Formats: sequence, structure tokens, C-alpha cells
Amino acid sequence: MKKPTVAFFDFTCCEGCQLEVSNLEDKLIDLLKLVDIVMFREVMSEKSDTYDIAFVEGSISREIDIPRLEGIRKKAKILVALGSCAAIGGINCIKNFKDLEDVKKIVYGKDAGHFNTILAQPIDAVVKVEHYLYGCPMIKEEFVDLVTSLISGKKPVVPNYPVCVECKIQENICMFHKGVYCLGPITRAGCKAICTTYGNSCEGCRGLTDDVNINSQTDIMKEHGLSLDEALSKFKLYGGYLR
Amino acid sequence: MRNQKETTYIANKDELCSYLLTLPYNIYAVTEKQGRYVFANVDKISDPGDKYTPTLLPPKKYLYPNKETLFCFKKTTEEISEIEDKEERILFGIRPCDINAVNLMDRIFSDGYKDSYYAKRRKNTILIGVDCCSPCDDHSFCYSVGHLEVKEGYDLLLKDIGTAYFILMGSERGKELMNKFTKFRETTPQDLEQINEIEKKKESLFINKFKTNVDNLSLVFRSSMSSPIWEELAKRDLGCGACNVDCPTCYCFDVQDRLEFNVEDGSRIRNWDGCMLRDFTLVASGEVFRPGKADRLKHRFNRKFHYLMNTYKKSHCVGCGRCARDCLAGISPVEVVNSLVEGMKVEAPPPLPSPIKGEGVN
Amino acid sequence: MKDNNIFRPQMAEIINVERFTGLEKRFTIKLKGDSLRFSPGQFVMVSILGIGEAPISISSSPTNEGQFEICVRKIGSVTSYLHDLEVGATLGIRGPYGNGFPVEEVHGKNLVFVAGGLGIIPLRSFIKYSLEKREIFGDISILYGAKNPEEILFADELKEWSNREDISLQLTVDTPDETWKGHIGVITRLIYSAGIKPDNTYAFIVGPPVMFKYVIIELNAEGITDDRMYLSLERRMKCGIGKCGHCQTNNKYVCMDGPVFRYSQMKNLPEAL
Amino acid sequence: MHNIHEHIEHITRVEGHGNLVINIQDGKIKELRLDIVEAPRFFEAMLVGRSYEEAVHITSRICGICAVTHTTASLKAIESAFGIVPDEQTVKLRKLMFNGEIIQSHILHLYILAAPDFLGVKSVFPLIKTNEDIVKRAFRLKGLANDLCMIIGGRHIHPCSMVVNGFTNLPKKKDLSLILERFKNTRQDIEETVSLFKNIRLPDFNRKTEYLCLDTEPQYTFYDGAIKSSFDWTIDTKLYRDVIKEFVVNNSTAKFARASTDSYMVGALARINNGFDKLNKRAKEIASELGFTPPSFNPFMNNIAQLIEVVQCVDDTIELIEDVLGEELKARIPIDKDVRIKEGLGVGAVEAPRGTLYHEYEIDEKGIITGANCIIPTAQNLNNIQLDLHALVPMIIDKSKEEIIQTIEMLIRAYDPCISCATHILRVEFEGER
Ligand SMILES: Cc1cc2nc3c(=O)[nH]c(=O)nc-3n(C[C@H](O)[C@H](O)[C@H](O)COP(=O)(O)OP(=O)(O)OC[C@H]3O[C@@H](n4cnc5c(N)ncnc54)[C@H](O)[C@@H]3O)c2cc1C
Ligand code: SF4
Ligand code: SF4
Ligand code: SF4
Repeated sequence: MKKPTVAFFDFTCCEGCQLEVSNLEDKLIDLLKLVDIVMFREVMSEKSDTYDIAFVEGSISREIDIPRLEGIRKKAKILVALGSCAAIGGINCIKNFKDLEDVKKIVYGKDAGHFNTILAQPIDAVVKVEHYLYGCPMIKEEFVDLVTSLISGKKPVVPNYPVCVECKIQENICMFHKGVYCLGPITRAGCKAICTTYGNSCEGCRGLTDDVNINSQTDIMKEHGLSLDEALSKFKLYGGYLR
Repeated sequence: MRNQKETTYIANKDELCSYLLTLPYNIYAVTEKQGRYVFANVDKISDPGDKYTPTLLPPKKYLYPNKETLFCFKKTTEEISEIEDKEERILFGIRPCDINAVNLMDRIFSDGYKDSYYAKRRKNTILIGVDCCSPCDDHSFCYSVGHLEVKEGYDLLLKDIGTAYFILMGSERGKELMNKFTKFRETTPQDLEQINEIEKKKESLFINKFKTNVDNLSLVFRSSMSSPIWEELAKRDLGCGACNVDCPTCYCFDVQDRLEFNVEDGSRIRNWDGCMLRDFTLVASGEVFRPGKADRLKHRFNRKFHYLMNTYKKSHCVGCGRCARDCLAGISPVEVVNSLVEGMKVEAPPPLPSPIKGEGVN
Repeated sequence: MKDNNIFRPQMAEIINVERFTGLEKRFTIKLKGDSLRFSPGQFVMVSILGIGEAPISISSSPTNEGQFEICVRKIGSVTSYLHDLEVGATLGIRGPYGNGFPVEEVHGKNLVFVAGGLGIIPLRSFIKYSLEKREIFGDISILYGAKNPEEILFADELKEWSNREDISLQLTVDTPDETWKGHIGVITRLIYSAGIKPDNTYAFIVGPPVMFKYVIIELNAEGITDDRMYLSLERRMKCGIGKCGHCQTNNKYVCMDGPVFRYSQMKNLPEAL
Repeated sequence: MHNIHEHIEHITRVEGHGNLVINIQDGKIKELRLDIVEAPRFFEAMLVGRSYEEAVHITSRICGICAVTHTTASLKAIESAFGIVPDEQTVKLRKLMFNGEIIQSHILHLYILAAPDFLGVKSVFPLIKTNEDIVKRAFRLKGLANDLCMIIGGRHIHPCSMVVNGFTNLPKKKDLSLILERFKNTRQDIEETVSLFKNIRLPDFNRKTEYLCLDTEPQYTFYDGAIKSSFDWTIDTKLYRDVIKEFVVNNSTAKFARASTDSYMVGALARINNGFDKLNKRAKEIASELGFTPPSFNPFMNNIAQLIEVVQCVDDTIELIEDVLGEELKARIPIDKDVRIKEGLGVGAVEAPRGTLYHEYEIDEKGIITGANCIIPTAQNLNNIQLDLHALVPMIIDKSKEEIIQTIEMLIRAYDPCISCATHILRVEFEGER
């Protein structure tokens, strides 16, 4: 069997997800026995024009990103959204709720006119995406499962239930019971509830599950002292593209 | 079964606990965690006594762990190897509701096809119960569902009488355990009197929180299939599945195959699933058989108080109150039962569906 | 078997593969070691190490000992992987599971088989059996509806059956092509013209959920009572042995109490249809 | 003498997207530029209107490699606005997080981004076949650093437990003891790393410049201090705007920064040049083994400075963990209740792997951020890189084209520029000017 070729690309993002790939450490060495990495700008100088699997990190936030992404799509047999920026828009979408002209002015002042920016969006707003790795950063175990699944012809496991399930399994005290709001009940699991396990609220970096009760979640947040606006603004931290 | 005539014993708490620690078992006991309790591996036993509220996760996490490797395999050679749980453990401080839940799980996993994984873990686990003398908190309702009393399932059942435990032996294994322990004494009439007093006081402390008798529940639920209450509850329900995870008698699972990076070694794993989660009934064609939150709530409660109750003649909710305690939407079985009882129409209920292994077609 | 590891598949070999349509393939399978004893309407859990398991009905007659057939639609991971396997490949089998059709109960009775789409797969096991033991049954009618002529499964066999004098076979399709000469339209139309005797007749219905409702109404109209209709259900399944909870439909486990249910009994299961 | 006209898009083995424009005609530099082509991200604008609690979540996402640093700078800015002085325990744990990040970032840079240059390969991947031990060692060290961050913060990239005035999670003593042992056992890996880099030949190129870093603490620190210049002045970080001036150079696509002169350098080399005396014993020993004597004006030496810092951090971590293990860790949960919201302006400055990082926020009485400014190390280094390039190229102009380009890329890489991190402050692509 010929080894599949793999390429990594990044758009607007922090490159944390690519770094997380390098954090696979010894497993990365195993990965290389399985696939040929032909492009990975962050760590290699070689470049290639053909690849079977393209991992795309980052969201789309400029006009010129669009043709580049479309080009990648054309060459790749399988396109994977790597991390929440690519999968749901992620943190970049916060700016979508402001006037883009203001946004430019806040940062670049009188030079604002030199910049082009569009509403930040996940890559599937532009091209078809076969698989999603959620999380900010993405979860290494899910990456391993995805790669082995793609190679062996299995459906990768992507939870479609909320973080609360994993949070309970970790036997954490619910953040709400500690008096703090949490987006765990509406956020897609898969992170092993890492934030709540480390004592912080879930801020929803993996986006919503397919079956959320936003009204009830909002009510509960209101009961815990947030105003409606505050509650809604929390949903926009990572889930911004989902307007 | 407890034999009333059998001799009962008294042992000093500290002495008993230190004795247990000398045994070749891993000891898991009730431990504090940020104001709540969990079962955890300990090197010192200190049971919270009547400060206890049910542990975050029930003891099922040891008998039926969330992630269990059914077997490992090699893909090309198709070699299959099973991983056996070899740990010998003692669960110390398990309360009546949870012991009763274990009893229910024992039936579930042994009826019909016998689940060897559960059986093995169950066999390797010694249950040392601590009886409840007063209700643990407002959420629990063990008495209302008939699970305050525990008659079997434990190896030892301890009753807290201050500095000492009154000990009931529930199994041969429990007797052996006690035989090797020399520092106990037989109960005196005074002891028995003290116990009786505790038991008597208990009767006044535990009340039926349901507006009906537990035996009527299956009828109540059967008559409430089209109650508007389900849709009402569904508005609040987050569908978060916390109640499934927390529940000592929820046992549904999913099975998944995992492969290592070499795409050769892998394992088949089962992990907890929950009927409150939408994808629970999703099939490959995309169809979901219980698409609405109301459908799923109805199913979950019917499982506890109706379907399984008909089969096993016991409420499959043991009243530990975990789901209520942890439900952010405030959905509690007591509330659900009572509002159904109140909202019950007096019409004749539809005919009883036959119990699981009733009207066989083959 | 019952006390061993209930999740461990037995290894089996594919001894024949045959493509039916673009989506369905038939596999003939032989267990390594023993042979599979089953009754019509039962299913097995087909297991591919590293991919997963899927419940699949056995579609061959139980009299054909030593091997059995399954017919699989490619739809998800296990089924797609299966489609790529060739003769000689191994797979895992657990089972047979489920109750199956009440074969003994209907000895001497008239049988009506109503199959929609893939429903023909589990029914075929019973049909084959009843044709082999033709003498112990009364009249036999087979009604089968498919979306279009290409999706008709077991076409060769159907041709054979249609030539038999001792059974009646009728096919219909929703959308015909140029070559189609048979009935057009929904399957309920066939019931009307099948000349079903109301007495002593039992119906076996397998198909997509939407079909059940209308077929039942029509059969009722033909005088077949609810207690003489049997349906086979499909639900998500992970264990096949009444543990995992996925297939539970009200108080029934489709894998253990079903997949075949008597309609009169199923009426009390609001979640079934 | 040859002509070179190259537009190298997306320089590899750096964080983020930068293009290199080289135009040399008859040995004369016509154009020599590092362009930043990363998409602008508008972090300062994103912060405006968000609650102070969310600032770490947002700013951590500026850069995956220096997530801890951004998080900490952010927390320090808020704390300074609120007038909060975090307790000692919090500071110690933050310092441990920093050590983890510095080690992981430097090891990543040394082994995975820079080493291929010295070993004559294009990336780390071929090394897996030829020198698996080297790659494994790199991953071992990097993994150790990541694990340190993990037991305190949950993960290194975008840590979960770092909040204003403390941590929402305390490391378990058992985990700390285990990782302490692992740190103690790194001796051989460190020695082998030193001998690997001892043998590389760095271009002999010197250009005097100003070096800035946070200093004045008695120990070598990344966490705190005032701004110290190699030109012998020191100033409180609150007054950073007085010395660090951002400006726009004509025809350039990036905002530059200057302090005393036209350019300055931040990062490992700057820190070691300014604070060599404060290094611990082993770091100094290794510095001399590597032939490093301060001050060094060779930017390629930044790699060596990073290696010295790795040694510094390893030993510092051992000390810190032993210290932390000796005390009772006190949990304050939930931490939010300790935070008194106050209107104000706050500056948080820390030493990131690549140099000094400033976050400055204006916060209103409800805890909502109303203004933000972040100055990232790479932005500060850009002018220095540019000037280095202009000084370097004439010296190597007789070499082959490939060699020239290779050396230029090496120089840029030596700075370990983090462009993804820099973008929101750099001017990005003048539309229409191409
Ligand atoms: C009793 C019974 C008999 C069946 N007989 C046949 C048959 O003869 N031929 C045929 O082609 N199909 C049959 N099916 C449907 C078949 O089981 C599904 O198409 C198959 O499980 C899809 O698995 P997958 O791995 O390819 O799909 P994926 O979508 O990858 O499914 C993943 C897993 O979900 C579960 N699942 C998904 N869909 C179903 C489903 N419809 N029923 C049960 N579990 C499901 C399974 O555990 C499966 O492994 C039958 C289903 C049941 C319940
Ligand atoms: S998803 Fe998060 S970690 Fe990944 S690139 Fe985007 S911001 Fe960075
Ligand atoms: S802390 Fe958050 S994720 Fe955990 S149970 Fe509570 S709401 Fe759910
Ligand atoms: S815990 Fe409450 S909100 Fe969550 S699924 Fe259960 S009933 Fe619904």
C-alpha cells in the first residue's frame, strides 16, 4: 500500500494546532511510518503540489485566502479542518460582531485603510470539508483517531454530546455549583472536559453539539447572575460564526 | 440473605479500618472532594458518617468502568486477546441505595447473556456497606422507592454507633473477612437496644416523598405516555446526559474500535452511553428514533419506574438523588413523579405491555 | 457460548461475493470451526477488527448448513469495509441473535410475505425455507416493492420463483425504466390484487417504517387480523444481546424480544412504528 | 558578481507567514525586505468590549507557541489595573509555567526549526531515518517541558487554569515529584544537546546593536522586572511607551520599533548579554563550553543563547519544584471571588521565549476592557533583522546564490521570529502597493 501524502496549511490562526501535531512527539515518529508529510511549512522547507490529505488550520478572514483555500481543496482528496478556527471560525469571529471599519481603526489607526479584512469564517463556509477536528487547540487523541480511521476506512469518533458528560466522568464539581457559569452543557465534548477538570469554566471552544437547548442554557446562566446580554456574549467567544 | 438469628458483632471503627488496610486488596473509600464526596483509592479510611452525601459518581465506576477494553487485537493476524481485570478491591462505605443499585446491575448483566467483564469485576470486589441512619440531603428519596432497606449484595454492612461499627455479614466472603479479624466482640443486649433505637428513629426521619406508593409507579407512567408534562420538562432539559452518567443503574453503552498509529494493534472498547443524548438512537441512514427531548426524558423515566420495574419488580431508580442534585435544569424524579400523579387522568390505562420475556413469538 | 466472552467474535471466511446493485452485495460466509445454526429472521453481528460491528440479517435458508448468506447495503464504515472484502477474507461473527419468525406456529398456514426495499433480505431466509418445505405450508404469496428496477435484489431468484406454479409473486417499483413491464406504484396496491384469503393466513412484513403503516391498513382490510401479522424492526444496536440499551423500544429490546414482533403486541409499543 | 532577484514566499520553519524579497543587481542591494503576509487578526479590537475574565482566552490565541507568555502578560496587565499583587505561590507556579514554555519553545526552535540548517537537511523529518536518537531526544525534552505545563495548567497551548490572581487548579504533589525526577534525569540529554550545538559552525557576523530585556531582579527571570537596555538605562515597564516607539518606515510593510537608536534586539541573546552574571552555575559553565562570552553581537548566537537558557530553566525548575514541594499548596476556589474589579489602566510585561512582551489594557468599572495594546517581540526585532540583513549581504555577496539565500534565511530563523504572533500589530500588505 502506498503511503498517503499529507500536507498542512494555515490561515488566520495561532498555529497552536500545528504545534499540537508536533507535540505528538514519539507518536509523530510513528505517524511518519504511516504517511508521508509533504508539506508542513512550520517545520519543513520542502514543498509539494500533490497530497491526499490536507489539514487546514485557521479561519478565513481575507479575500485572498479564498482562492488559496480553493486551490488546496482542488488538490486534496480529503480536507480536514484542523482546530476550531478552521472548524467553527473560533476566536477570530469575535470581530464579526463589530463594525469591521472600527475594528481596523482600533488597531491600525490612520493606516486602517491599507488593510483588507472580511468576516472571519470557518473553512467550510468556502469549500467542502470531509472531517473536523474541533478544539482550541485540537485534541491529539482525536487527531490520532482521525488519521488511523482515514487509513483503515473507519468513521472517526467525533462526540456529539456535551462536555458535561466528560466532566461528570472526571468527577468534577460542576462549575455552576461552584457559583460560576459554564458552557459545558451545550459544548461538544471530546476534550475530556479539560478546562473544568483544571478548575475553569468551559468557554465552548469546541462549538455546539447538534442538539442544544440554548434557551435553557441561557436561563440557567441568568439564574447564575449573568444578564441576558452577558450570557449571549459568552456564546460568541468561540462560537461566533454561528451567529 | 441476612439471617436474623445469626450472631452479630461490634468492632471498634479504627481497629476495623486499620485491619482492612492490612489486607491484600486495593481499598476504595468515600473521600471528600471540594465539599462533595467521591470513591477514591485511599491509604487511610475515614468515612464521613452521617455527613455523607452520595458520591459524584456511583460505585459502578469500578464494576462497570466508563472505558472498558473488551479485547485487544492485531488487525492482520486477527489475533484477539482479552484483558482481564485482576484487581482485587474493597469498596468501603457504599450506602444502601448504591448496594441496591449493584443488586439491580447484577441482574442486568447476568440475565440472558452473562457479561463476563462485569461478572469478573463484581467477583473481585468486596462491598463493605455503611448503613444510613438519616437522609443524606434533600435530593435523595431512597425510602420512597423502597431502596433504603438493603437485604443482600454486601459482604459486610456496618452501622455506625459512634466509635464502633455494628457489623452484619452478608456473605461467606464477609464471614471470612471477619474470621481473620480478631478484635471484635459479640453484641450485647445494650448494643441491640441502641441499634433498635437508631432504627426506630430512622422510621420518622425518612418519609415518602412521592404522592403515591412506589408500587403504583409503573401504572402512573404507563398512563402518562401522552402527558403534556414531558413537553414541559423538555423545555428545560439541556440534553446534557449528566443524569445518565451519574446514575448508579444506568448501564447503556457504546462500543468503538480504536487503532494505534501502526494501524495494526487495536482494541474494542465499550464506554458509557446515555439515552438522554440525541445520537443514542441514530442509525447509519440518519434516522433518529427518539428525536425530541421529551421522547428521551419519557424513555429515561419509564426505564426507571416502569419498563424495568415491571420486569424486575423493583424500582430501577434507587433514590440516590444524584441526577436531581446534578441537573442544572432542576429536573428531579420526585418532581416528575409527583406532577405525573397529579396530572393523571382517571381514564383506564391502555393494556399492559407484556413484560420482557412474556409472550414469546418463538 | 453463553458463559464465554459474549463480545468475542468467531472468525469466519467469505467464500463467495456477488454484487447485486451499486449499493448491495451478497456474501456467503462460513464459520471457521462450527456451523451457524439459526432460524429465519435472526441476525448476526458482523465484526471487522479495527472498524466495528454491525447487525446484519441472515438471508439464506437455515437448511443450508455449513454456510450462510448475508446481503449488505453499503452505508457506513463497517458496511463499506465489508464491500471491499474479497473471497477468502476473514471477518468476525457473533450470533445468531434475535427471535426470528415464528416458523413452527405457521405450519400449515397461508403465508403472505410483504417486502419493501431491503426488507426482502431477512424475509428471503423464511421464503427460501418455506419453498424448500413447500408441503408444510398453505398458499404462499410474495409481494415485493422496490424504488426502481435496479434496486430489486435477488433478481435471478425472483425470476425462478415467478415461474413456480405453487406460489404467487408480484413485484412493483416506484419509478420504472423503459424495460419494466411489471406493476408501478406503492406496494399496498399489490395487496389489493393478491387475492389474499382472510382465514388461516399470516403476513410477514419487513420494510421501511413508512411502509408498515399502510400495509397494515390494507391487510386489515383484507381480513388479516393484527395477531396474524409479523413485522421485523430495525434499531441501532451495539451488542445484539440485550445489554447496550440502544435498541430498546418502550419495554422491548429489539435484539432480544425482536427483531420480529407480532403486530398485535407491537401496538402497545408507541415507539415501534 | 551575480544578480539575484528572488521573492521567497512563505519562509519555512518559522511561525507564521513571511516573505523575503531580495533584489541584488551587480552586487548592489536594490531591495532586501522581510514582508509579513500573515492575515491581520485584530486582537486589540477583539478585546474591546469583552470582560477582563475573557482576556486570557482571547490573547492566549495570539500565539500557540507562547501561549503561557501571552496569558501571563494579560493577567499581569489586569492585575496591575486592579491593583492586585498575586501571592508567592501563584508567582512560583507561573514561573514554572514559564520555564516549561521557554524550554519547549527553545527546544522546538533549536532542534526542529534551526538544526536542519546545521545538519544540511531541509527539515527534521529526514533526521528521523538518519538520526532517530536526535529527534527522540528533542521530543523527550520538549515533552518534558509540555508535561510540566500540563500538570499545572492542563496543557501548554492555551493553558486552562491560569486566571487573574491565581490558579484554578493546583498541581498534585505526586505529579510534581515525578516530574522533578524527570528534570533531574535530563543531564545526559542536555549534555548531548550541548555537544550537538558545540560542533556547529555559525557564520561569523557581528553588528553592534542595542539589547533590551526585563531585568533588575536579583535572579535571572522571565516573569518580571524593569526594562533594561545594554546602553545602560533602566525604566519601569509602566513607562514602556516612553522608550519603545513604534514607527512606520516608508516602503516597508511592517511597523517597526525603536528605543535608543534605530533598532534593538530582544530575546535570548539580549537577555543573556544583559544578565549573564545572574545565570546559574551550570548555565554559565555551559556558556563557556559553547564559547559564549558576553556581550556577543552575532545574531546567529541567539541559538546558543537559547541553549544556555534551556540549561538555566532546567536547573531553575528543579529548584522551584523543590521549593513548592516544601510548602503546603493553598487552594482558593473559586478564585473569582478574590478579584476586586476596579477601573484602571494596567501594563503587563514578561519575557517571552523571543523577547519582551507588553500587554496594556484599559478597563472600566464593570471589568470591561475598553482599550488594549500589545507589543510583540518579533515586531520589536524586525528592524534589527532588516539592518542585519543589509549588513550581512555585502559580506557574503561573492558566494553562490543558493548560499546567499540560505544564509539570509538562517539569519532570519536565528531570531526565531514568530510572525503569527506579530501580525496583529504589524502592518500587513499595503493593498495596491505591490
Ligand atoms: C436487526 C437488524 C438487521 C439488519 N439487517 C441488515 C441487512 O441484512 N443488511 C443491511 O445492509 N443492513 C442491515 N441492517 C442495518 C445495518 O445494521 C446498518 O446499516 C449498519 O449497522 C451500518 O453500520 P456501519 O458501520 O456501516 O455504519 P455506521 O454509520 O458507521 O454505523 C456505526 C454503528 O452504528 C450502529 N448502527 C448504525 N446504523 C444502524 C442500524 N440501521 N441498525 C443498527 N445499528 C446501526 C452500528 O453499531 C454501527 O456499527 C440491520 C439492522 C438491524 C438492527
Ligand atoms: S484553533 Fe485555537 S489553537 Fe488552533 S490555531 Fe486556532 S487559535 Fe490556535
Ligand atoms: S462544570 Fe460545566 S461541563 Fe461540568 S457538569 Fe457543570 S456545566 Fe457541565
Ligand atoms: S441532567 Fe438534567 S438537563 Fe441534563 S440531560 Fe439529564 S435531565 Fe436533562
